[in-house]
Amino acid sequence: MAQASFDDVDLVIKTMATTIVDNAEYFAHLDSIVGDGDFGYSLRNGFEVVAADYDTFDRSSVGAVLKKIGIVISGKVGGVSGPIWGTAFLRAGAAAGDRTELAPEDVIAMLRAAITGIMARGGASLGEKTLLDALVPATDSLEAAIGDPALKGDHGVAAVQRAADVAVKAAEETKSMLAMRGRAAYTGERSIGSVDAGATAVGVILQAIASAWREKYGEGASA
Amino acid sequence: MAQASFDDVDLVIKTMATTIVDNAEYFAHLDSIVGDGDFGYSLRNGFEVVAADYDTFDRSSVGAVLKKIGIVISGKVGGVSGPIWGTAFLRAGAAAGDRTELAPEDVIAMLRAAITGIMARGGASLGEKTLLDALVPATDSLEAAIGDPALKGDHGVAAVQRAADVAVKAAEETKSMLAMRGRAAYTGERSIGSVDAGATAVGVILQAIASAWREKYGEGASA
Amino acid sequence: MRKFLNDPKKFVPEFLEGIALASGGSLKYEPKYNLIYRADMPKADRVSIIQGSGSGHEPAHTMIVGPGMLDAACPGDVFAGPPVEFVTETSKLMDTPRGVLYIVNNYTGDRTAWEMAKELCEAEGQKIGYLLVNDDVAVKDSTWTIGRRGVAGNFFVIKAAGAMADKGGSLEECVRVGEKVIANVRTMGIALSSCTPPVRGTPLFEIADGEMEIGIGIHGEPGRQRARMGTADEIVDLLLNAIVPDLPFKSGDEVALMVNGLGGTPISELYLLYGIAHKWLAAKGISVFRSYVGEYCTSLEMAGAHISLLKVDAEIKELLMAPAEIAYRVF
Amino acid sequence: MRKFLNDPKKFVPEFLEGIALASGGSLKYEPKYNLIYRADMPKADRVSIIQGSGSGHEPAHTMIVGPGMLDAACPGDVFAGPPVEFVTETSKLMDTPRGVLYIVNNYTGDRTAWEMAKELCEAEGQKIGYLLVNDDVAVKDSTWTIGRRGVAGNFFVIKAAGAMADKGGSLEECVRVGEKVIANVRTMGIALSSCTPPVRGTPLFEIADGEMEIGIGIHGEPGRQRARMGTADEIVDLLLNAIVPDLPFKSGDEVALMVNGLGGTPISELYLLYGIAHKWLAAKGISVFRSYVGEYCTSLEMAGAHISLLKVDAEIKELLMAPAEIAYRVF
Ligand SMILES: Nc1ncnc2c1ncn2[C@@H]1O[C@H](COP(=O)(O)OP(=O)(O)O)[C@@H](O)[C@H]1O
Ligand SMILES: Nc1ncnc2c1ncn2[C@@H]1O[C@H](COP(=O)(O)OP(=O)(O)O)[C@@H](O)[C@H]1O
Ligand SMILES: [Mg+2]
Ligand SMILES: [Mg+2]
Ligand SMILES: [Mg+2]
Ligand SMILES: [Mg+2]
Repeated sequence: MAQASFDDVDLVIKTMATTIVDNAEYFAHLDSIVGDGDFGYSLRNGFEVVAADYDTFDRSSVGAVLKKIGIVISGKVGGVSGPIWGTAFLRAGAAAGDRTELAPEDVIAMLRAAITGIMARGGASLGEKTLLDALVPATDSLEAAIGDPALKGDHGVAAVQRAADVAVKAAEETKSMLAMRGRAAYTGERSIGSVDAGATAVGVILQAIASAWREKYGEGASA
Repeated sequence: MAQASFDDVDLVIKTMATTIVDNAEYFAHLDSIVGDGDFGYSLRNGFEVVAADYDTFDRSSVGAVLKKIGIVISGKVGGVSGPIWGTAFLRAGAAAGDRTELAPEDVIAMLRAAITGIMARGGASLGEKTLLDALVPATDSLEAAIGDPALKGDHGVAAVQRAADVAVKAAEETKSMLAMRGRAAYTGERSIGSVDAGATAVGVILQAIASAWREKYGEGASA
Repeated sequence: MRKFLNDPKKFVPEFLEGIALASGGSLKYEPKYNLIYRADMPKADRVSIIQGSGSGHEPAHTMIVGPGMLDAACPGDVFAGPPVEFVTETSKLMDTPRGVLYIVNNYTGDRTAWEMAKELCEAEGQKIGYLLVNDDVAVKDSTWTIGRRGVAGNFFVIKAAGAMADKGGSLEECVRVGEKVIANVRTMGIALSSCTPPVRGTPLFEIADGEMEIGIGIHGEPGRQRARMGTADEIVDLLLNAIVPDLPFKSGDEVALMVNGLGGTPISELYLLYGIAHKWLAAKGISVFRSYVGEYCTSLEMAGAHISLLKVDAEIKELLMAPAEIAYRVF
Repeated sequence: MRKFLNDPKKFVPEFLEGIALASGGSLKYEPKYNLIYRADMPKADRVSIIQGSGSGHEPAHTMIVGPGMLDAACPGDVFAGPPVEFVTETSKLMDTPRGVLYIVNNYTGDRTAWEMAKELCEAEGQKIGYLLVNDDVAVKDSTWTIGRRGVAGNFFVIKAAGAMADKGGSLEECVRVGEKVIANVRTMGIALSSCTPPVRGTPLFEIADGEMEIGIGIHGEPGRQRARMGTADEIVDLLLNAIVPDLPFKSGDEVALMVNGLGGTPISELYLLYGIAHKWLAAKGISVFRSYVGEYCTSLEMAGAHISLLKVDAEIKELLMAPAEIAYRVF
């Protein structure tokens, strides 16, 4: 896989932000089944600012822009999601540092830093029915793809798609889990049978990123 | 028409009391259309005591028993209906005095006294969509029947039935009236189109009395 | 029915018993006549103030018994004024040489009961004062001679008369300040849902989602007009445009502003309405002396609100600010 | 949606503005960070007390800012704790050399925001105290490590800490009495209907008429069990049988007894529950020192109630009885 340029960073973040804004109601609905129904709306409070103001952010480095996003999210998003997503961006930004291009290994290091931050902030482990249950397997898949000779030479289009598919499948599998974190945990056994809102959101966002990536770099793409 | 004995007074009052108890929900429902839905329940609070305790009441005279009922109603029935119905019984009782039998003329005098009392207490006139709009025409009909040679010799069975029919028809006609009294009046024009609860109750009660009267004195009755 | 109830017919006695138990002994409950009364009243040197109306309007009026407010309350069933006998018993229980003040809301049922009781008690030598509250501007220019309803403004009448009684005012002085408040208070309400009397078990009427009932009564009696649901701004504008020209309230006036919840509307929404009303009045040069936001006179669990305006002068201000202590307190 | 609203997204700022306007200048509203704060605070010689949690629980916590209670509150959106930035700004605004006390309800979202803020503010040299309220016995013996929720008992914690701050207590003393209250307060709730967050526009879940949700949260999160609707007697029995053995409360104990409405239940029903609970406790030898009946911590317009019991000693009694004055008052 090739280096990702700053254009690619812009693309990923903008895709993520608009996907979150467009799916706010859907995500909130998922959170209402055994949670309190605010998840999508809370995230939107932050990402609509990211979407609107992105072009004004300091983009001197990947670290700078991700930290700025982390601050916006912490400042605008309430509930669990503000500290969780805010921390994820701050940690990923710290891992990226002053790079202006990212090697595939850098992306993996950033995702791992984000995951560690989420775990530290919220105290959750894998299997507790949170967004980690989609984010971690997707990251694992992406990492495995880096060394996969079959996926070379396509700018990571297949690798990203595979990670997104893993996330969607993993999110679906949260259905059978007992919620141990967040408000859904209060419902105990009744949380079994519905997917986790955060994990599902990760799947939806990664699919949107995979599509955008394919449009830019896939066969028949203009670029 | 013949004299009414104390047995007949007992019959009329007991019929009235059980009819009110049995129709409480229906009467309350009628009151809910443009009123506040308590009418039948309020009346029941008093008449269920009348029904239960009637045999313990002082029945040394018609006046005594009606006054007692007036006191029970005033003591137990709230809303407009307590003072209105309570006053009606007190005034009818005063008109009956220490009689123990009632001539048809006595019954008319008692009804007129009740009507005057209701008007004094509630300030309503005819045509203002209250129970007066059934009670007054029924009383008029009964009075007219007293002099009617065609209705002689059947213990008033036909006369009472005719009065009850007049009450039902008059109650039906309250539909087109604008409510000027009670809570229904607050709805203004919207009160037009539904019958008055109090007037309808008068019709239902008089029909029950007419049936009881026929059962006792009509052709084929055991007595 | 989404209600905490045992036997629906015992709804009123059971909550009255709760009021007395919650009072720590300062209030007593008399089950025979459904009375809630101050354990330390009557007093020979103080006017007693009593009220009795339908239940279902809580905290009015059974939960506003206490120092500085009512001395006793005799509720009827839900939405039915009390039987005359309850009233005469209350009057006798609170009898004092200084006199007993009846504060009556203007409904036929309430009036007939209280006027009968007044006759009966005066005949027995009681000194009685009588105030008729009729603040609801929704009932306007009507041919129905009973006149306007008493609604949320009742709270101010009781507060002022209670403070005057506490100051040692005579029955005549209590009546005078009560009449002054009545002359200067105006109210109008709007409902967003119906309500369910416990004995009945079903809603009194239906308001579809997206509709509102303008000029609602507090007994579930429908208002004067059904309309498409408006924004909070539109609703405040509609209510104040009915209330303000009625007195009229004018630029330079000082007012007490009440936003009263009808039972099912959360206090957050009442404060939202309050803010809009406050700014609306300020724009007209009318300034708020004191605010009242919460539930004062409800209609069971109805969603909706009243706005009340009371024009204040120095005397009314002092009476409103005087201390009072009632069951329906916060601390 | 049967709500008084303009733009649903402006629901929180609009009601906050109403609170400030209704306060007559004693409270201020800072729109940038959604703050409500006392105009006369902070003071150099008094601990400041602040809270911030999701909106939709009014009067908690934005309407209980005032002398003797909170000095500032920073709400998030409906059912979402405030963003960290709101918290740090509130903390800085109320900074005093005596220290700032954070009273936090035990939810992941609230905790993470307040713990992040504590780190940040301590790093800038602020003296911070921290109390975690977790009174809801419905969340019991759980494997989910976040532990019990903070619900209606929060009111008592604020009242006690606020009174201690008013007495001139140090930050440590405020923390000590707050922890004592937390150790002695237990709550459980029941819902009879769902609720509708304004931005969402539809009910969060459905409870059929004739059903009840036992152990409800205050964010519309379902409880632990759905059951057939019970009588008021059965419901009180069920709640007290969960609450009383948990501490446990024992014969001879004195308690503060709160019946808290969830927003859509009329106060008459709350008093009805109160009476039953009072007698239930009396039969077990537990006596009520002081009653609290009304809305303290709601869930928008949800029909339902919490029962809270606080075991009191001489110190807690004195703190509960101390004067306080908040937006959500009656007079
Ligand atoms: N402790 C936690 N650590 C990581 N993720 C969590 C945690 N708790 C909840 N989540 C995730 O956050 C989502 C809910 O977010 P949100 O609705 O904003 O939180 P809440 O309403 O509980 O404050 C869940 O679907 C889950 O994926
Ligand atoms: N002023 C009045 N005079 C006579 N009858 C009246 C008057 N007002 C109402 N009514 C009658 O009483 C009935 C309603 O009684 P009720 O429901 O007990 O009164 P409310 O709920 O208005 O106090 C009406 O249907 C009408 O027939
Ligand atoms: Mg949530
Ligand atoms: Mg009626
Ligand atoms: Mg009535
Ligand atoms: Mg939330």
